[in-house]
Amino acid sequence: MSEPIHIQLNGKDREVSSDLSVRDLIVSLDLAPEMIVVERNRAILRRDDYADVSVEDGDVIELVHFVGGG
Amino acid sequence: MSEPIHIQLNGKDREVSSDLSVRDLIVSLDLAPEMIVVERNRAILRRDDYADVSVEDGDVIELVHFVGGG
Amino acid sequence: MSEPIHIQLNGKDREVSSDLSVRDLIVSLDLAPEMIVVERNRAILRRDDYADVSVEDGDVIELVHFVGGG
Amino acid sequence: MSEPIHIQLNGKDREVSSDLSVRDLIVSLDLAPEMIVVERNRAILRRDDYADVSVEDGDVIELVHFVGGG
Amino acid sequence: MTSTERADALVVGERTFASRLLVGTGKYASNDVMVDAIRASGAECVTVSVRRVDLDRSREEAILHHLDPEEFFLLPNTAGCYTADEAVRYARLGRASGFTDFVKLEVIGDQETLLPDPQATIEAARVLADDGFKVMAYTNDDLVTALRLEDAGCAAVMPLASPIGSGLGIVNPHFIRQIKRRLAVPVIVDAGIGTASDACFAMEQGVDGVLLNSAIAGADDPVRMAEAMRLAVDAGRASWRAGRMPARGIAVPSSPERGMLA
Amino acid sequence: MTSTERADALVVGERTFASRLLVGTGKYASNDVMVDAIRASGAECVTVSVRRVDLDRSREEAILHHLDPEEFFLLPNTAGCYTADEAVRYARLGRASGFTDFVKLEVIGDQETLLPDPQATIEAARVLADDGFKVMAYTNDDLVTALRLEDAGCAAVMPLASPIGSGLGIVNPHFIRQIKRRLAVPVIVDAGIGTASDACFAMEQGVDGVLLNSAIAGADDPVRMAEAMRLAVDAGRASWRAGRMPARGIAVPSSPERGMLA
Amino acid sequence: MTSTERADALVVGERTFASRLLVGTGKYASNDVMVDAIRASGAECVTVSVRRVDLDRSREEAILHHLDPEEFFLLPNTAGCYTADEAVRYARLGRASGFTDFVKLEVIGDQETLLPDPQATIEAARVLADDGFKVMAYTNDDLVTALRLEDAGCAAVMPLASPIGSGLGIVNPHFIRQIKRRLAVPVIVDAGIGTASDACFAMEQGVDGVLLNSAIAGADDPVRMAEAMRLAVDAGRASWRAGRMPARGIAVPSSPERGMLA
Amino acid sequence: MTSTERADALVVGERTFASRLLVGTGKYASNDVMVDAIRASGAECVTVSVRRVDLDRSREEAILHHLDPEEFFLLPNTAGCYTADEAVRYARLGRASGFTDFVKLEVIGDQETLLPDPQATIEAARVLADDGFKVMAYTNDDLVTALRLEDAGCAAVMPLASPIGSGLGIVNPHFIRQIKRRLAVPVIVDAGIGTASDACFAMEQGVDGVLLNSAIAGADDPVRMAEAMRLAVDAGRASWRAGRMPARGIAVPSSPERGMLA
Repeated sequence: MSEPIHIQLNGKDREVSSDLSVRDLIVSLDLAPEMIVVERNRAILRRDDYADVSVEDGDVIELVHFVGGG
Repeated sequence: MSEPIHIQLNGKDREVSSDLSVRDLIVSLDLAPEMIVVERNRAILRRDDYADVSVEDGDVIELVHFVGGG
Repeated sequence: MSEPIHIQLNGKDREVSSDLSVRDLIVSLDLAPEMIVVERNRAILRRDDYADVSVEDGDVIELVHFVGGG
Repeated sequence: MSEPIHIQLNGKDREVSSDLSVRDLIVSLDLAPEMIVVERNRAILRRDDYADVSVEDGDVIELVHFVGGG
Repeated sequence: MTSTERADALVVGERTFASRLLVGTGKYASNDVMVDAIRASGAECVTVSVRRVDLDRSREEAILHHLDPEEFFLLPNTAGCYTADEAVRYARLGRASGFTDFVKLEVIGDQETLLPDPQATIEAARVLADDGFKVMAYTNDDLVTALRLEDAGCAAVMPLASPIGSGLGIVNPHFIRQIKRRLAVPVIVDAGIGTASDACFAMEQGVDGVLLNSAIAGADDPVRMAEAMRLAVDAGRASWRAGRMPARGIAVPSSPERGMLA
Repeated sequence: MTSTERADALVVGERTFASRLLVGTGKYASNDVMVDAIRASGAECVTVSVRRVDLDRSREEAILHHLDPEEFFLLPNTAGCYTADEAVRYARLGRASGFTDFVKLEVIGDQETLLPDPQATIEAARVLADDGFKVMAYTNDDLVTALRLEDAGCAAVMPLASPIGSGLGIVNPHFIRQIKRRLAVPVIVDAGIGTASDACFAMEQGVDGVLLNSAIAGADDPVRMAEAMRLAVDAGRASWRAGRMPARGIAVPSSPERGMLA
Repeated sequence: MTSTERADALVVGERTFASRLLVGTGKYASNDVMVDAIRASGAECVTVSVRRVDLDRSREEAILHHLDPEEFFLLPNTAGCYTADEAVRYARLGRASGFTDFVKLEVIGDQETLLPDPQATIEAARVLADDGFKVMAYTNDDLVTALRLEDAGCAAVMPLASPIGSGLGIVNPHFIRQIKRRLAVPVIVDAGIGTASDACFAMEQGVDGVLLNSAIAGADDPVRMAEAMRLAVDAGRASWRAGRMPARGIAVPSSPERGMLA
Repeated sequence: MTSTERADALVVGERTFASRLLVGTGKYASNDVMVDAIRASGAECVTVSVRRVDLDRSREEAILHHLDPEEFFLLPNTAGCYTADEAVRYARLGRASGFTDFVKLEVIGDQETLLPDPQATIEAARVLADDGFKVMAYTNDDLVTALRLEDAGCAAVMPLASPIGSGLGIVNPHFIRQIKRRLAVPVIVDAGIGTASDACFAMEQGVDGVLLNSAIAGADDPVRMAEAMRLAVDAGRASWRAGRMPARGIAVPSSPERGMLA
């Protein structure tokens, strides 16, 4: 089994397993990938790439979505 | 044939024949009795009475109706 | 000594001695006659008459003056 | 006598004699130097220098002053 | 009307009206435009004036040739009257037409401004109410006069927004609100409305209805303005019932302040 | 939309919108009320904010659980951003959602009043327009800033009526009219509308649309207020198109002066 | 007064007043503040109320202990009266004080709003004018009532700016201007002034004077506000006499457009 | 100035001014009227424009032939400039006159409305402040722009009441109050004042001064209007310092309710 890695996720440090794709990360959080936009190290990912991009140690990841606003 | 009589009709002197009912007067003016209210010598006539009330010499008659207004 | 009489003074029953002029009444209340207007039984008294008009039993007397107002 | 030179004065071409100081120019126009500010070739002159600076051929000179304004 | 609409309908003198907008019939460029505009306005109650038949050219004038009293509720007014007696006379002539015992009472006190005469209006209202009329009284925006008109037996009290035909809208909303708050009978803003937002704003003061004429007849496109007025009165009524947010001198964000990115 | 309505529809950045009323989705007591209110408003264009997923309680927040992007046009905003860079970042995140390349650009210049930063808004607008965005820019009521935003390539310019959430309505109609008169792109009044008559009045200034949020969400009955706003915007638009009567300091009778009895 | 000032002085009932500002004497925190404020206001005409001597604590109340009738013109009012008869009674008591045959007539028609009763005021005015009083009648802002008061023989007509003690200023300047334009007797705005700009604005409508009380007595610093009111009334009068520039929706430069550098 | 007046005097850039009223010198019918009006206004600070000498008819134009710089503080403006560079150039020419290092900075952004260019004004302000000028910056009524101007080093920030020469008065008092509340440097309302009550009202918002030109020069009688403005600014200042009574929708009697007769 792989070593855990450390990422910053939505502003908080978090330990995750090292073999996750971004898609895996989203699903593991019980979120729907088609409703989430991902910024990884200040670059926005295309949704089609979620499954192909792996989460790396030290990544700063922002998962954002639409909320109510005026 | 009867003598003409003089009435004041809607503010103007007018000569009419002496044997007219109010209804006759209205019809003679090419007006529809059901759309006209009649004031005779400052008293309002009931519409049902138009045929029975005769126009008398010296009558002051006002024929009024509804026009546009705010 | 005279009997006391009863008057209504500024809305309250009051017992006063029977030999008072209106002027006496005012002065007895520690008021300045030249600053007071007197209404006695709904008639306004002239100020020159205060000394000559005597207070009678049953009189309804209003002593009024100027107060602050807008 | 000196050759005339050509300057642009307050937006208009003008021929003046070649030996004028800025002060001379102002006075020749019947203006009071202490009420005039001079911009010569986009540089503002100090009033004390008006007598010392000579008007050169090709100079672009603006004589400005205060007028009414809000 | 749907049942919801009926539940919030305007009721004056026990009669229910299909719309809170009431309109006049004066000053239209043509009778066709008038009819189209009134239909577009959705108004049921339509004011008319009582006038001598013009014996030379009566056909065009007679409003009954153009407005079907089955389709519209014709409300005779006493416009043009300057004394209580005169207004009573006109009111009775209007009633004798046989359509209604409602009257829009109007007693003018000043020819230049067309402002109503408070005292004469109160007098006429008392006479007419005692005579069985349902009096809808045009008045200024004075609360005390409005209270006296209610006491006199009026079925509705109709304060002005601003002078007749001025189009200035509600100049004194304080006074209009006071009148609405203090009277039990319906309060209808009558005269001075100039545009749709004026009508909407009037309804937002809580009044029961709006009566207007010039704002439609004097618009460049009366039929479209009539539709605007219908919408505006409905908007203002719904807005008043909905209970507006408080106005405040400060800003309050409408998007969440938390959840910002680092 | 009927064909008449379509002919007068709001078009921004070549997209036609079903309503001239645009609404926000913030500050509702519940998602159910929000959805009911938005439906009652008739708005097609609905603003949303871009925020971090709250990893503890995300379900309730995600607006896509409540608003179907097939039914509504979701317009991401950059609310909460204080610099041009930050706003550009949020705009790109919003676009990456895959729904639209429109953005409601908002760069705040002062935390207390939530007034926009003119310079930073112009900068961000230029960057975003160059990047292919259809920028709808929230701005103050200054004509010069509005002209600069148009020059920067904005698809719509959205001046405030008054500060966000204040409910004061249009404080300076002169400035709003100037902006509308001078710009070629659509002008939408955004922020400060408090009640239906404010929205109606805004449309009567000739602007192309109204965007509001607190006025509905903060009403006692949001669904009814949403309906009021729908009617008020339609009323104001129709009124502006109809061409109002002139307002004047004098009275003009609406009933005929001739034909009075002797 | 200088001769210029005298030439533009307020004249009511043939008496010339040193100032166009008239002030009340009610609601002051202390008599000393009242006297200082009235002196600072520059007012000569000062209203007082007629009340029963309070036999327990009369000394402090009696205004004549504080205001010298040689220095000020004391104008008795009929405040607190609700019928014409009552007001006539109070007016006569006020006259019996021996200072003046002027009276500020006030007949209230509604306890909550303190709005005047138009009909009762007209009746009382007629009785008092016939009895030789110089009647200065407090009234609402209705032109027709104002005309009737003039007809009844009033020496001055005093329409309200807004309700007594409200401080809302002139809510309906149209009505105030109409009254001034149509009456021959002096028109003095009475009640509702809240601050100095209200008084200045009132005078700019062309009226002959301003009567106020709460705006001074209710200010944090009454003496300074009194001075402000004195200045504001003078400013408004001078402004009206000077003839203001037209207001216009367009900009006009105040600095020359020619003479710019290349 | 008395010592009291001095204690409340306007101070800009460490210089004390004898009056809170500042006036322009444009658009007068004659120089004599200008001088008389300025004297009547009591203003010490008087704005002037920098223009090319008109070599044909300079005598009449030169303001220094009419205004003694010992009597008045001449404040050069940059009116007519449309870019930051141009304004900097004019400011330096003005300073080179030798009277002052103060400048009224004005960078216009739109020829039709004469509204200022916020961005260019901020840029020019920074350059000039860094160069030692005491910059008094004309700006719109936007708080964020005002804050940036303060940051840029302005000695005073001068928001408009309404467009130059419009005479509309303060259209948005909310914005003016926000600016005054948030800035540390003096805030002077500049442009748009039309009449004395406008100036009085401006001062009541708490601002430090008022600058105007057309309202005096465009009045029928400029000298009298100048006096009105002097009084109005003093009135407004005193009123603001005195602390006005609260405005309220209800009536409050100013005469005692007790002590009525039976």
